[in-house]
This record gives sequence, structure tokens and C-alpha cells, in this order.
Amino acid sequence: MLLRIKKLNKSFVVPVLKNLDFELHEGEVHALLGSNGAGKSTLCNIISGIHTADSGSFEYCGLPYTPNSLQAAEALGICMVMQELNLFPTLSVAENLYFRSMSDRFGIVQHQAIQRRAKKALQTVGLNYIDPAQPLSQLGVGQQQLVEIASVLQRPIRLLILDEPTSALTGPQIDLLFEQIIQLKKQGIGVIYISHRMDEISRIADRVSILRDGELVATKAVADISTDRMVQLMAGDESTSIDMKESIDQSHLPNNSILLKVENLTRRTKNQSGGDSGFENISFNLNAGEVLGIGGLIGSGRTELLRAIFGADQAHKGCIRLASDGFKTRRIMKSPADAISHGIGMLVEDRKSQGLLLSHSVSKNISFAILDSLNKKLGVVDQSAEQDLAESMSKKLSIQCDSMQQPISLLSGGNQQKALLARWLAIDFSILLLDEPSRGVDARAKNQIQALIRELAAMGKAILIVSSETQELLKVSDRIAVMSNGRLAGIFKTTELSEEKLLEASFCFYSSEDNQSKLANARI
Amino acid sequence: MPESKLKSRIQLPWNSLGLVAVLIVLIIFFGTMSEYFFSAVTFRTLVNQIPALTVIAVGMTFVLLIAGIDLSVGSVMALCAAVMGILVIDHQAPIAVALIGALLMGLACGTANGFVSAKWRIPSFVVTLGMLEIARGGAYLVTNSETKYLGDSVGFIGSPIAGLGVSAALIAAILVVIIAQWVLSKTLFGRYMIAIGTNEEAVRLSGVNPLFWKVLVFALAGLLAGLGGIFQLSYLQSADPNSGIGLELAAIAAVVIGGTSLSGGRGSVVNSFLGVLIIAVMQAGLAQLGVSEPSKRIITGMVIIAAVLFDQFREPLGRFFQRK
Amino acid sequence: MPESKLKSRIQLPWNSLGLVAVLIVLIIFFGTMSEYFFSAVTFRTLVNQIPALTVIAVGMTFVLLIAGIDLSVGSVMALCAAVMGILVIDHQAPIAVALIGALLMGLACGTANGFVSAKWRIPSFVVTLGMLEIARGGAYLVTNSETKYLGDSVGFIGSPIAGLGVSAALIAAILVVIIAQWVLSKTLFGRYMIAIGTNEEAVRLSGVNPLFWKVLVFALAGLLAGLGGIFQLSYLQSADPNSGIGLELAAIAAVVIGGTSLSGGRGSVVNSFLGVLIIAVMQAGLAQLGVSEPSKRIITGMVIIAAVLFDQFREPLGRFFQRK
Amino acid sequence: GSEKEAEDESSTPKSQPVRVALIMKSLANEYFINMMEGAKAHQLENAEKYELIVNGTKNESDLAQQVSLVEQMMAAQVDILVLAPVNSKGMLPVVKRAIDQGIVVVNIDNRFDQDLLQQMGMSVPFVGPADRAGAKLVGQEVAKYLKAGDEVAIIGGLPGAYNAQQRQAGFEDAMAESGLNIISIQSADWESAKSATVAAAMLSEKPNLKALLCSNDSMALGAVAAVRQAGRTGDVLVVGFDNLSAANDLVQSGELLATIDQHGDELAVYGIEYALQILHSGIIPENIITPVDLIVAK
Ligand SMILES: Nc1ncnc2c1ncn2[C@@H]1O[C@H](COP(=O)(O)OP(=O)(O)OP(=O)(O)O)[C@@H](O)[C@H]1O
Ligand SMILES: Nc1ncnc2c1ncn2[C@@H]1O[C@H](COP(=O)(O)OP(=O)(O)OP(=O)(O)O)[C@@H](O)[C@H]1O
Ligand SMILES: [Mg+2]
Ligand SMILES: [Mg+2]
Repeated sequence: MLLRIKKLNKSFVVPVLKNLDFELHEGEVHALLGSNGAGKSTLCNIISGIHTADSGSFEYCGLPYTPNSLQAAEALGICMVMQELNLFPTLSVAENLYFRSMSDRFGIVQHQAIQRRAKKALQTVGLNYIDPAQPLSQLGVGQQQLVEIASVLQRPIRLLILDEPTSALTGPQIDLLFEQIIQLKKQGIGVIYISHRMDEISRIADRVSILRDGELVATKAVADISTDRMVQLMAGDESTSIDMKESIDQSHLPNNSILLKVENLTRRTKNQSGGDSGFENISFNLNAGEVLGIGGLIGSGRTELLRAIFGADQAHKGCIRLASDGFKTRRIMKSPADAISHGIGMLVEDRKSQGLLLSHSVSKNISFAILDSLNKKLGVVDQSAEQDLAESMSKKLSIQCDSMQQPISLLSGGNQQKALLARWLAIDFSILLLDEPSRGVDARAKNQIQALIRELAAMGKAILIVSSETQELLKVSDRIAVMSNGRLAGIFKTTELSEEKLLEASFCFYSSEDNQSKLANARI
Repeated sequence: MPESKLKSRIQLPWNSLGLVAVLIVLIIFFGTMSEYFFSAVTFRTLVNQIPALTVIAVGMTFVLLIAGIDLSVGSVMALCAAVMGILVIDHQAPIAVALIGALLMGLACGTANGFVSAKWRIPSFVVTLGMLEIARGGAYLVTNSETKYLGDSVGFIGSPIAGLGVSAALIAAILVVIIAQWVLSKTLFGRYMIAIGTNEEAVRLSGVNPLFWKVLVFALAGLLAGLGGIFQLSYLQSADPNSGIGLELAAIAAVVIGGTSLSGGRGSVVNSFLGVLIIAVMQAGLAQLGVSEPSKRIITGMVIIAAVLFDQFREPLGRFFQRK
Repeated sequence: MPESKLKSRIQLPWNSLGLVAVLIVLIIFFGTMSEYFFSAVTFRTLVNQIPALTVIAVGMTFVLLIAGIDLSVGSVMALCAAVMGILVIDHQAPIAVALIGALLMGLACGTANGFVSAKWRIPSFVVTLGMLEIARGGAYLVTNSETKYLGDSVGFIGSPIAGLGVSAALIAAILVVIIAQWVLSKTLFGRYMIAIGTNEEAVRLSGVNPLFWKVLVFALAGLLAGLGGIFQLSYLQSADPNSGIGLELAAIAAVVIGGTSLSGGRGSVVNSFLGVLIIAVMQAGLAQLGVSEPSKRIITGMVIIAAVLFDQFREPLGRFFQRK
Repeated sequence: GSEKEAEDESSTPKSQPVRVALIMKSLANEYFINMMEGAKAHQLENAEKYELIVNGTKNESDLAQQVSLVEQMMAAQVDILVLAPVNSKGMLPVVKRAIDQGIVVVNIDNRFDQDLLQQMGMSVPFVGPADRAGAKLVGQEVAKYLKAGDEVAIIGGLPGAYNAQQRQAGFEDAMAESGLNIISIQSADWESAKSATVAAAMLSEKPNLKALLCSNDSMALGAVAAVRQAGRTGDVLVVGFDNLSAANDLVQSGELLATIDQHGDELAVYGIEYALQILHSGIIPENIITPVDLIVAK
């Protein structure tokens, strides 16, 4: 037995964990399941010494254990990849990887040495094409997530906690990560694994513990329980059954009225290490009532494309045209405000740095984009209307929080994501760009969001969605555009597309050696 | 720890208990130390001295809220007073015209600060430091480096109103505090300021153009510095091109003692006002005691630190009072 | 836009091209305006004036890097010089002892700054503002508010070395710049400073205790202010308790002109040094032109803003040179 | 009217000792420290006669702070106010209020603007040195060593400060008298470091410069440092004002040609004695211009 927890209690303002028992064996992957806000991250934070428990007994490797600081936990080999990124954008990739061990005895940073080691470390997570000397800020979110994982994997581990490590990753990287986990298992290392992607649970976990409102509902061997049952237990609602394929209504066909034309849109920037980033010559049409998915590997330029359409970054070449003026004007959106005034909204990828107003209340976060229409007179915000809006949105998306006045920083990751989505649903848009909309959202809510997306489409809105979860793309999209190395590999009807075909298209524009290594990675 | 600290700061954003306690402690202290401190005259004198610093601290609160800084307030104040002085003295302009002239001058300086820093993405520290020099030079230029004596013509603003004891300037300054607090907590503009200070990128990506609001904030700070100049002028009844040297630090100190964060996103106008009062009481008290200059400095320094340290206890204090 | 700006700032972190260009433009400008500006004597005089500001700017760079601020440097400098002065004059201490005394005084002030602000989570602005007053009071106290004349006994540090033209102080200051730049870019300490400035919480979550490093940074800034005091003392050959008033703004200006961010995480010591040079050249040039005080102020302000604005073009400039 | 009130008050028998407030420009300057210490010593000798509160502003130009100090003293109900004003015009309104309240005011050191004083219908006795005469004296000392047509420069105090203007005028008087040529006048805000920068620049820009006339000793110290750095000690004469002890040392060592002693320690004492006299007798004595002494190497 690696870790045994008995009668764990923890409350912040309200109880978050109640009389929880938990066990982890050596060489076991133990998945934690639970809807957003169930207390998974809190449990892990307690094990790794970030928070202290109110009561409960701990036993680690057969000895009593009181986790009281991160350092103490790490000294015992307990390492964690946290749900949110904790990295330093202005330091290089290598320095981020070896943050504490980058220097020799005299405190002098061994740049050469750590860069050499970093190359290897990056390889283990499939980032061999990244230059370790590059500043971290030049990486996309997915790549940063991998850097964080790689950094933890470099340490001496006995117990590894992975809190939603795959929320920004695509297929091949996940495969690679699982390969690493299997290696660790072989060495007798225990892994606590949190994910909202149900398919991963059955692939990698040995046992699963299901949490609901801070209580342990069940601990079962994965083989003994079906995905449906897991979801039911999480929700505590026997009648719910989540049918991944059919819960979506795809019966209606998008009418052929085009809302948005993207023509040869290009944004290419060279980074210091000579690599390109961005995208080039992207053209497609977006129809009213259509959900167009964008697939591709991480770093393939999906986020940048969305940002350029939205005016968050300026495109270098090409233009977009809108139906509102009969496609007459060649536009490049000058700013997000510009885009919004043309009826385009966008949900950003990195919620913490680009979306949330962390210290503000939930309701203020939800209402922020339509604040100017909530003003009564003299620019006074109509707070009751704001409250109503927040409450209706929170019901619609089942955001779990103590009150609408709670600072959003205290919400669980998934609930924060829902609140951000609510911000965009509140505005009046005709085109909505969604970058990883269900990142960190639990299975049921994910389903709700997906249903919502279809609903919006049925109302005649056009939706562009980037998702790293292939299944999600296949499920909600009418068509899928696949990006590869910044270029468009093709646009496919969802009905004609399989996961394999999508993956193949994702690789088509990488240089042959790149391609080979990536494919090799992907096939492990 | 930091998170829970953050939390309760936000839950009780206008919690002024700690500051009020600091203020009371100071008053009691000076009251026992100095025979004459505890008198209506002392307090009347004291509050009639603060209108200029008060309105400038209000502007500074807004600027700090959006994670900017305005070092030029002291010079701009002097320049505005100087402009008003020469309008009245050298050009025999009616008082109303002179008042408007001073306010416009402040507005212009503030707008320039805001525009240059927000539009060209230059740190406001640098831009307003430049403006500090430019406005001071301007004040010397317009007054020809001479103090202009205006006399009673403008005194009515700063002199105590008979029967009331307080000046029109003080009443106006308190009105400014109330309005500014209302703007901050109730209006769109207030929301946007706090949001810009919290996460400007998120604001931009939500379709709000931060540029406009940032320029507006600096323009307001300039306007309020102009108003401060008017108050100062009417209090001194003369326009001194050397006035307000170092005022920026006093204003920022008051605002920061009031709990406004230098990194933006958190602050309260009322608390800034309490910060102004703390500084004013301390200065008045030390003057009445007539302690030596070195001791005065050392005590001032310690009180500034102690006030903020003490204010850290606002949470336990707040909880204590809430429970009752 | 902001992101791509950030990006290239980081890609060329020590890119000093823009600043060097500003410096050259200034020198050419003054060279053509003033007959004698373009001479070896001018430059020798100029560089011998900067050691104190240089080392203080180095300390300030570190403090700003960790998203702090140190307003006390001017006062601490005066206090350290005062301590050295009285040790030599009133206690007939050997120079070496006096030097160590001054440095220890600086270290103590800096450590106090760091400890109080980091340990009790009080904004460093407030703590160092308090220290500004306390150290100034201390300087008045130890010197009894008198300027102490030390004469040649300490002059050897600040006077030009025969045959070389530059002073030992300047050489020491340049060494400090080089070492500090090396520390910043090559050592763990340097990396930790940047990390603390970008994301202190993540530093804590990486198992590194920021407290120690933050105190260290402030202690260093204090030590360097002490060193600055020694340089200043040996240059003027007298210890003036009123020296260094407003120096904090000059030091921060130099550092910020050098491109260091006030919000932490980004900066370069070499660029701060270039900032110091820009300020020194401007002051010397304006003094040589002998323009009137108002114009001097206005030009100073405009040059400060223009330098940073111009420096924004460092990217295109950099690309231009890289292409060659 | 104000004098009468003062008289009335003095004639009423008093149990409490007279309270005297001495308000100076700055308590961080040796000159004013001497003044304060002179006053304190005097008070110790006459402890039964009066109590003393001393205050000063933070810097020598802070009008608002000095006004507020005066108001605080009015609130503290002092009987006598001895004032070295930071600003010869700006202080008058508050002084008028103080007089109206019945406080006896004596002006020391820096004289109120006489025109304005008249305009406001007040008369305030003055005890103090003549800045302009002193500056002329030190300027004449410089002239002794130079010949007509030689180039000199002035390093002045904070622009707009009254004594800065007076001293500059005194220098100019002396230079005009001896036919010396003032080629540059720049301000160094009373500070030594700034003065060093300005002086250094003047020295390289004007190779024929023969003398630097500084409006106070702090700036003279900076100018001496610049001259020394440029290797032109002896070649360029420097004079100051105030007779700080450090400057006195420099005068004796020869690096500084001369400075002016205004006998600050006696000034406040004169002022207080004057005020006491007025308080008790109601007679307003003549203004006294205290002597200034030229300090040169012994
Ligand atoms: N520092 C805190 N203070 C107050 N409440 C907190 C704090 N941290 C978490 N909570 C609350 O505790 C509950 C559990 O949060 P936790 O982050 O553990 O959820 P989770 O299961 O990880 O959810 P998700 O899947 O969305 O990440 C939530 O209701 C959250 O609002
Ligand atoms: N701010 C940036 N500066 C420089 N390069 C960037 C930046 N953001 C992303 N990149 C690079 O641009 C490329 C495309 O990144 P993008 O984020 O658009 O990819 P993505 O397909 O959305 O993948 P991810 O899952 O990583 O977000 C990547 O190679 C990435 O390294
Ligand atoms: Mg979580
Ligand atoms: Mg992406």
C-alpha cells in the first residue's frame, strides 16, 4: 500500500471533502472521477501538501504522514501536475523544465547541460521539435502543458498526481503520455489520475474512485464498471445515461446561406530558433446553422487562426468577408471590439490568463462582455439585471458555486470554464468561435455544452469550434477542417470522417522526418 | 494563505475598519501627548488643509486601479494654479474663466499622459515622470518663476465658511470622494477600471477597448490635479510655481495606505480618503508636539509602515465586528 | 500585438540597440549645439559623476525585476555616507572601518525593507517609503544635520586616477554592472528573480521559498545604496545629510528607460546602465547649453519620454541589423 | 487693531508662561539648526519667561506645509510666532490671520514682500540679514582676484525662491560694479550633486571661466568637487553662502575662496526677544538688519 487516507475532512467556507477514504497501491493507476467542483483537485492538493486537511489520518509507504508543505511532500517523492499551468513565460523551456535543478553547486546555471537534458526530456513527451532555449511564452497551451508534465517526470517520483493532464492535448500526445504512465507503473510508482475524458479512464486506470459533493461514492476496479454507470454515480442521478453518439440532434441540415468567408488568411511569425508559427493561406466558408470543427495536432495553428479571425492578433495577409454587407468589404478585424460589433464572439483557450477576471465575482465575470447593455442611466450598472442574467446562465450551464458573489478564483476549473462560456452566450452573436470549449468540464456538463452548441446552430448561428478531443469534434461538427503545420489539410464532412483519417490529415504537412517521428510517437 | 487573504479582501472590499482604527489610535495618541491637539480648532484647521491632497488622491486611486501610476500630479497642480494665477493677475480674467482655464490645463496634461502611455504602450511611470518635468517647467515659464499673490479674490473657495467652520473646498472634495466611490462601485466605468487593472488582456478579448478607458482615467487624474491646484491656490491665496514638489509620493502613500494595490484591480476611494486623513493627522500632531526634524521623519516613516501593518488586521477585526 | 511585442522583447533580452541609438542621437545633438561638448574632458567628467547612480540603478533593477520597488535608496545613500562621515571625522576611524560601516548600514536598511515587506506581505512601496523617512531622519540624527567635510582622506575613490582619467569608483561601478548582469543571466539567483517577478505563486508551488530571495534582493539594493553613498561621499569629499533627495525617481527612471518592467519579470542590468548614461548625458548637455531653467525642465521631460518611445523601435532596428 | 488685541492680552494677568512658536524653512539644514539651537539655549536661560515649539518644513520651498504649520500653531494657541518664511508673498495671508487672532508675529531671516505687506495694511517687524548685501560682499571678494572682463558664472538656488533671487541680485551687483562678465546663470536647486553636474558642464563649456558664485554652501561644495575633478583648483575661484562647517573647512584649506556668515544662531534669539518685548510693552521696534560677515581663510 502506497498511500492510505482515512476520514479526510476539509472545508473552505463550506465542507468540500467529507469523511473521505482513499487508497493507492504501488504500480496502480487510480482514477478520480467526479463532476466539476466535486473536490478532486482539493484532495490532490492536500496529498501534495498545498492545502492542509482539517482532520483525517494519512499513511504513506506504511508510515504515518502529515502533508504540510509542498517541499516535504516532494522530498517523499510525491509530485503533482496541477490543473492550471504554473510556469514562467519569460524563462526558457529548459529553465522551466529544470527550475530547481538548473544550477551547479555554486548557483551558476548550466545552460548547456540543461538544454542537452531538456532535449531528451522533451522527447519523452513528443516535443522533439521544440528548441529548449526558446522562451516558454512562444509555446501554445498544449505544448506548455506537456512541458509541465515533462518537468515533473524528471524528478524522482514514488507517487504521481496528474490533475487533468490531457485537457489541452490531442490524440498522439495522449498516447505518448500513457506510454510514460505505463513505464512508471512498471517501476511500482502509484499514479492518481484525474480526467473528464471517460474513454481515457477505461484505457489507463486500474481502479476508479468516484466523488460526489466531496463524498466518496464508490471505488471499483475499472473492469467492473461501465462508463455509463460511472457517469450516473458522478451525477447521483440514476436515470441519466449519457450516450456519447446519439444524444445530439444532427437531423437538420445547415442551410446554405454563408455567414463568413475566410480568404487566404495568413499570419506567420518566425521565432528565434528559426521555426515558423502561425498559419497560412487558410480559406473556408462558414454557413449559418453550421458547426465547423477544426482539428489538428497541438501547435498546428488552430488557436492562432481563431485569434486572427477575432482580431485578437492581426492577420498579415488575406481577409474575411461577412454576409452582413454582402461580402463586399475585405476585412481584417482590428480588435476584438471590432469583431464583436460585427457579431463575432470568441471563447479563449487559456482561461486563466486571457479570460477570467480572477478576483471578481462570478456574476461580474459572466456579465462582463455585455456590461454596456446592462446600464440603466448615467452608466450605472443594473445589478439586479446582472444578477438575473448570472443566475439564469448558471442554471443553464449548471455552474456550481456558493453564490453569484463568490470570487471566481475559488471555483473549480470546470466551473470557471462554464462561467466563461456563459459570458459569450450572453451576448448577441451570429458567429461564435470556441477554442476548447469543454476543456476541464465534466462529462455531463460537456454533454450539455455540446447540446447547447447544436441548439445554437439550430437557431441559425454559425459556430467554429477548436477541440483537442477528437470524439467531441466528431460529435458536434457538421464539417471538420483539419489543420496541419499551419496549413489546411482539408475540410471533411463529419459523416465521411473517421478518427484515423483525421489523424492522417493532421500529419500531412509536417516535413518527412518530423512526420516520421510524430507518427512513430503516435503509434506507440 | 495568500488566496484566503485575497478572498476576504475581496469579500469586504470597502472594509475601512482597520484604517479607522489607525486613525483613532493616532488621534488619541496625539490628544494625550499634546495639550491643545484635542480641540475643534485643530480639527477644523486640519480638514481645511486637505482638499487638494484629497482630490488628487482620488485621481491617483483611479490611476493605480488600472495598474498605472501618475507621478506628475504635483507639477500639474502647480501648473494649473499658475495658469489660474496669471489669468487673474496678468490678464484680469474673471474668476470663472480662470477656474475653467486651470481645469482645462489639468485635463490637457492628464489626457496627454494617458494618450501617450496607453496608445504607444509606454509605461505610465515614464510618461508621467516626463510630464512631472514638463509641467514644472511650464509652471516656471508662465509665472516667470515668481509667486503670484491673488489675495481674497479666490480666497472664498478655501476659507472656512462663516458659521460652518469648513471651507467650500472641503465640501467639494468630500463630494468628489463620494461621487468617485459611487462611480467606482456602481458604474460601468468603475467596473472597467477594476477589470483593466485585474486582467487587461481579458478585457480586450471581451470586446472592451481598454485604450479609451485608460485615457479617460489619466485625463480625470489630470482634471482632479487641476481642481487640487485651485483648492491649493485659494487656500494659499497665491500661486507658487514651486508648490506640490514631492506631492506625488504623498498622494500615492495615502492611496496605498488606504489599501489600494499598486498592481491594479483593487482599491477604494473612501479608504484613500482615510489614508489622506491619517497622513494629515500625523503631520498636524507632530507639528503640535514640535518634535525635532530627525524624530519627526523617523516617526512619520514608522507610522506609515505601522498603519499598513495594522491594517492587515482588518480581517480579524472585521470578523470580530461582524460576529456581534 | 502585446503578445508579439512581449515575444520579441524576450527573444532579444539584452538588446540594447535602441538605447545605444538614443544615446548616440543625444550626443550628436549636444555635440552640434554646444561648442565644447564633444571633448574628452566632457566625457571624462560625465562618467566620473555617475558611479553612485549606476550602482543604485543596479540594485533598483533587481528590485523591479521581482516586482518590488525601493523608494528609500536616496535616503539610505545619504545615511550611509553620513555614517561613514562621522566614523571618519568624529570617531577618527580608519577608512576601511568607515567603509565597512557604511556598507553594513546599507545592508541593514535593505534587509529591513525586504524582511518587513516580504514577511508581512506589505507592499514594498509602503515599506520603502517609510524607510525613506526613517533613513533620512537617521542621516540628520547622526550628522546633527551638518554637512561633514572629509577632505582628501576618501577622495582617492572618486577622483580620476592619474593617467587614466577615470576614477576607481567608476571602475568599481562598471564591475558591479558586469557582475550583476552575469548574476542575472547566468545564476540561479538571477533566474529566481525573474521567476518571482513573473509568477510568485508558481515559484512557491515549485517548492522554492520566495521569501529568502526577496529579502536578499532588497538587502542587495540596500548594500548597493551604501556603496553609492561611499562613491558620492568620495566624489564630493563631504557627507551631506540632504544628499540624494529625489534620487529614487532618477534611479527608477534610468532603470525603466532601460526597458525593465515595473511589473516585474523582465529587465537587464546593462540596459539600466545605458539608462543612467542617457540621463547623465542629457543633464550634462543641457547644463552646457545653459538653457533657462523652465526650458531645461521641459526638454528633460520630453527626452525621457522620447527615449522610451524611440526604444520601442528596437525591434525593427534589431531585425534590420540581424538581417545584415 | 491687531496690535491693540496683543496689548490687551499682555495686560491680562497670566498664570501660564508665554508660548512661542519658531517656524523655520527647514530643520534639515545646518543654518536653521544653528538658529534653532540658539533659540533653545536662550529658552533654557529664560525658562520662566516662555515655552518654545520649533517646527520646520520638509524642504525649503514647501509653502503649503509652512502655511499648515502656522495654522497648527494658531490652533495650539501660541502667543508669539517667529517666522522664517519659505515664500515672502505666499505666507502673508496666513500671517494676517495669525495677527488677527492676536498672535505677535516677528519675521526673521527672509523678509516679507514689502509692497504686499503695505497693500494688505500690515506691518510686521523684521529681524534678519541682508541676503543681497551679503552676496554683494562675497562677490566683491571674488572681484579682488579678477580683472574687469573676466568670465564668471552663477549657480543659483531653487528658481523663484526669494533668497535665491536676492543672492543672485547681490552677486550681479558686485559683478556689475567691478566690470566682471557673467556668462551663465543656472539653478542647482540648492543641492550639491546637482551643482557638481552643472559646474562640471560649465567648466568644460567655458574654458575661460574664472569664478563660480554659488548661492549656498551645499552647492559650493558640489562646485568645488567639480573644479577639483577638472583639475582646475586654484584656477577657478568658488564662493558660497551660509558658512556651513564643511564650507568653513574648505575655506581654511583654500579650495573655497569665501563664504558668508549670517549668524543664524542669533537671528532667532533676536526675533524672540523682539516678540517678547512687543508682547509686554506693545511697542513695535524698528526692523533690524543683522550683520553679515565675510569668511575668508585665516
Ligand atoms: N481556496 C478555496 N477557497 C474556497 N473554496 C474553494 C477553494 N478551492 C476550492 N474550493 C471549492 O471547493 C470545491 C471543490 O473544488 P475542486 O477544485 O477540488 O473541484 P474539482 O473536483 O477539482 O473540480 P474540476 O473538475 O472542475 O476541476 C469547489 O466547490 C470549489 O469552489
Ligand atoms: N504567443 C506565441 N508566440 C509565438 N509562437 C506562438 C505563440 N502562440 C503559439 N505559438 C506557436 O504557434 C504555433 C501554433 O500554435 P496554436 O496555439 O495556434 O496551436 P493549437 O493548434 O491551438 O495548439 P494548442 O493546443 O497548443 O493550443 C505553435 O507552434 C506555437 O508554438
Ligand atoms: Mg480540479
Ligand atoms: Mg490551441
